[in-house]
Amino acid sequence: MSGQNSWVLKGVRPLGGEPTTLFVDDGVLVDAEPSGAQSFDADGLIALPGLVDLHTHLREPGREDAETVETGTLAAALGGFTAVHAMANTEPVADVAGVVEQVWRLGQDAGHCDVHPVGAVTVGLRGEQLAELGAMAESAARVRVFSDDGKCVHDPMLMRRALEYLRAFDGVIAQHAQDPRLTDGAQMNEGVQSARLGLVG
Amino acid sequence: MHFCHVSTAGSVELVRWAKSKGWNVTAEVTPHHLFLTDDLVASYDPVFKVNPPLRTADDVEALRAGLVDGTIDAVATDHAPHALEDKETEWAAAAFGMTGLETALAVVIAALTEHGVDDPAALWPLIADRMSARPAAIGRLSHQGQPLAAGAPANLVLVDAAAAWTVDPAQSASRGRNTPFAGRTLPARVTATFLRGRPTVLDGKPA
Amino acid sequence: MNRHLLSAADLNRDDALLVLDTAEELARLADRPIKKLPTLRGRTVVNLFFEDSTRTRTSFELAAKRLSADVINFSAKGSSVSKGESLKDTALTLEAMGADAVVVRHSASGAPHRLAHWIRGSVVNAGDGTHEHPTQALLDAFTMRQRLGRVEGLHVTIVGDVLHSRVARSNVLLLHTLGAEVTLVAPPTLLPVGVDAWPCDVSFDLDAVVPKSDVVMMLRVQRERMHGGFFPTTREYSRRYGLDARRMATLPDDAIVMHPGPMNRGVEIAAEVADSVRSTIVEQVANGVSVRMAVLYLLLGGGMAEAVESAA
Amino acid sequence: MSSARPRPVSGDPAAARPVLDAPDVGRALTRIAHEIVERNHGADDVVLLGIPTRGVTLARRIAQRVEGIEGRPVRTGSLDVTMYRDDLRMRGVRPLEETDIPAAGIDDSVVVLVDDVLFSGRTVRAALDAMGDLGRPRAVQLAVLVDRGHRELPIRADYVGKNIPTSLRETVHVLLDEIDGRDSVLLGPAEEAR
Repeated sequence: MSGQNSWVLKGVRPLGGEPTTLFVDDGVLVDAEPSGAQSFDADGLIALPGLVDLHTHLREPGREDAETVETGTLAAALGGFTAVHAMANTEPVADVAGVVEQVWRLGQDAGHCDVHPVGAVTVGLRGEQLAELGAMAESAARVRVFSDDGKCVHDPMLMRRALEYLRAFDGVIAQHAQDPRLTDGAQMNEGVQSARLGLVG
Repeated sequence: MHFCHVSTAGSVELVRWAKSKGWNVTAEVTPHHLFLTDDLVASYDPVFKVNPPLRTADDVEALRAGLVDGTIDAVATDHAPHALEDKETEWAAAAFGMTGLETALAVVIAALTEHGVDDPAALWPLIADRMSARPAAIGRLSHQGQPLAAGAPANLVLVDAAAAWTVDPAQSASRGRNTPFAGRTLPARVTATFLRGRPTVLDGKPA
Repeated sequence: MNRHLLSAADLNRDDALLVLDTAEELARLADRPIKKLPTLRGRTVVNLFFEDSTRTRTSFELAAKRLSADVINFSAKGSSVSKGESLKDTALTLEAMGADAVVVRHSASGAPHRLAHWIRGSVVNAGDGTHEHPTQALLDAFTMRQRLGRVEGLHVTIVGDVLHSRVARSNVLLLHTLGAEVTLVAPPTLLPVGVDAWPCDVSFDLDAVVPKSDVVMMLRVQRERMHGGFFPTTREYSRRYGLDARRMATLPDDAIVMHPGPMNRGVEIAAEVADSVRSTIVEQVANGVSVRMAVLYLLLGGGMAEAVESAA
Repeated sequence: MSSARPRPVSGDPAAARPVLDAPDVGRALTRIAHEIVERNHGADDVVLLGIPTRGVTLARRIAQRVEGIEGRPVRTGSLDVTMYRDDLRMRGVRPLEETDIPAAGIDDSVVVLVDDVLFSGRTVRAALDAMGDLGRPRAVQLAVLVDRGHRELPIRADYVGKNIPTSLRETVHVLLDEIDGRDSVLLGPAEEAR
C-alpha cells in the first residue's frame, strides 16, 4: 500500500525541461502512478535532485548556542539540501567513532536531511598524529570524507600517509589549503582594501 | 584529494593544472566567494569576515568560470553559524564565518546568471551537477545526487525560479544570524524538499 | 562635516580647510589670559582609550576642557573593558552616561567604525590599530601650513614603517585631499601590498627623495617590529632609512622635519635633527590641541548632527 | 591668513529700497568718529574692536577718521563672537571669524565695539562675554551704523549712524565698498515667514 511517501508531482520541470509528472512510490521514483499517492501541483516548479553540501559546520556537540544538528539541518532542508557533511571542528573534535556516530544519530533523529559527519584527519585537528580514520569509516556513520577544516594539514609526510591509508576504504581528504606561516594573524584578503583598511592581509 | 573553499583565480589555475595532469583532485567553491568581494570589508562589519576571506572581482570572475567549465566540481556552503557575541566585536576579535545553507541555491543562481549562464536549459543541469551529482560522488553518497529517473530514491527539491525574495536574518531557521546577504533580494526560492519521498519542506516552510 | 571623524577620507577639501582655519583662530586662544571658550559647556566628551597614550589623551582632554566640555577618561585598564566587556557593551554604557562625543583609541583597526553604530553621539578616531589617526594628519597639515604658508603643491616625504602606520595612512589621504604631493619611502617589507593604489609615489631610496622634499615626516619604528624580520638589523634600517645630519643637509633651505612622536632617537631620527630648527616636533604637540579643539567644536558645536552652515 | 569670509546678504537686495546712500554712510561715520573723540577726550586709550564681518570694516574706517582728527593712529582690532553666541545649538556650527586684539591688550582701555546693525542685542552680549576672557577694559562703548530697534536685551548703542524703525520681518542690508563694491544701507521688504 503506498504510504505517506508516495506522490504524483504534476507539472514539474526536471532540470528546467518541459513540464511533466513525476511519480514517487514509497520514497522511490517510479514510471507509473502508484495507487493512493498524494498529488502535488508543481505548476512549473523546477525539479532538481536534492542538493548535497560537502562542507557545513553544525557546531554540535559543543557550541549548541551557535547551531545544533536540528536547526542546521532544518536550514539545509529549507535551502533544498537532502544531505550535508558536518565538519569535525566541534567540541569535542570528531576524531573518534563515538563523536561521529553521535553527530550521525543526531541527524537521523532530526530527520530534516541526511547528516554525514566528516572525520578529523589528525587527532584534535592538531596536524600531528593521524586520527583513527578506520574506526570512523567502520562506524555507524560510515565516514568517507575526512578533513581538519579550519586548519590546514600542512605536514607533507603526514598528508601522504593519510592519503595512502584512506585508500583502504575509498576515503577522501578535504584539505583546507592554507599555509599557516603565510597567513599568521591574517584578517582579510591582502590587497588594495587591506592596505587601506589597515587590516593584516 | 578534495580542495575545500577554493577562493582565488590562482587556485583555480592550480586545480586546472592538477586535473590536466590527470591527478585525482576535486575542488569546491562557496556561494559567498562566487558573489561577494572584499570591498565590503570597508564597513569593518564582521559579518563579512570569513576564512578564506572575500576576494577581488577578478577572483570572483575566475571562480564562476571555473565552476562553469567544471574545474571546480562542487558548490559547498562552508555554513558557519556564530553566536551574536562572537560577531558583534571589533574586526580583529570577531570569529570567521558566514551562514549559507538557506541562501546557497539563490546566490549560485544569481552568480551564474550574472556570469551569463541564463538559459534555463544550461543553468539547471549545471546546478544539478555542481550542487548535487558531483558533491554526492565526492562524498561517496550512492543514494544522493541521482538523476531524476525511475529507481532512484526520491531525494529532490522543487524550486520556484520566478520568486525573488529578500534575505532576513531574523527569519532564518539556522541559529546563526551572520548571513552576509541580509537585506539583499535574491532570485529563486525553494518551495519543497523531499527526503526519500518524505517532504521536509512544503510551501517554503518546514513540512 | 558629517557626524563622526573616523578617517581622513571623511573630510573633503572644504571640510579639511574649515578645520585648519578654525584651528588657526582657536590657536590664538593660547596667548590669552583665560584660555577658555564657553561653546561646549554642558557637553560630555569621553576619552575611551583601549591603548594607553598619555600624549594623545591629554591633548584631547585639554582641547575639550578649553571648550568648557566635561571630560571623562575611560581607560580600558581600570574599567569593565579589562574584565572582558565587549566593545558594544562599553559603547552602550557610554551612551547611557550621555556621551556627546567619544574619542576612541583602540588596537583593532575599525573599532571606531563599529562604535559609531552603537552611539548616537559623535565618534572621533584617535588611532585605530594600523588603520588611521585623522587628527594627527590634521595637526601635521596645520603645522605645514603654519611653517610653509600652504599645503597645496608641497612635496611631502613620509619615511619608515608605512605598513603598520596609521599616521601614514591618514596623512596620505589628507595631504592628497589638500593637494600636496606625497612620496612614501620605506624598505619594501614595510610597504603594504596594494600601496600602488594609494594617491602617492613610492621610493626605496631616501637619498634620492630628500633633496626634493619640502617636508620630511619620519615615522616611529615600533620596538616590536625591530625583530619581526622586516629588516636585518636596526643599524641597517637606521643607515638606509634614518634621518641623520648628513641627510638633513641635503634638504632644501626652508624644508621642515616632522615626527608624530614619541621618537626613537638614533634610530629613525638623529638627536641633532630632532633638536634642529627644521624640526617641528614641539609645535606639532601644541597644534594638536588647537586642531582637536576645532574638530570637537565642528562636530559638537552646532545642533546635533548639524551640517556646517555654508559660509559661501 | 584670515578666514573672514563676508556673511551673505540675506534676502533679495534688489527688492530693497535705499535708506542711506554712500555720502550718508560717510557722513555718519565721520560724526561717530568725532563723537568718540569728544566723549573720550581724545583717543589715546580707545581701542576700536570691530565685530566681524562688516563691523571690522566700519571700525577701520572710523579709525582712519579718528586718526585724521587726532593725528595719531588709534588701536584697532576685531573680535569674533561665534564661540559665545547663545544660538549655536539651534543653528548649525558656524566657521569662525578672525579675532585680532592689539598687542597692548584691552586692560584699562576704553573699548568701542563696532557693528553694522544693532537689532536684538544678542551679538553685542556675546561680544561682552568674549571680552570677559580677554581682559578688563576701563569702559566699553558701542558704535553702530544702524539701530533698527526690537532690542531683546538691555543693551543700547553709544554712537548710532542712523535709527531706522523697521518691522520685525523686514530686512536691513548694509553694503560696504570693501566687501560689496558700494556703500549703501537698504531696507528689504518683509520676507515670507521663514
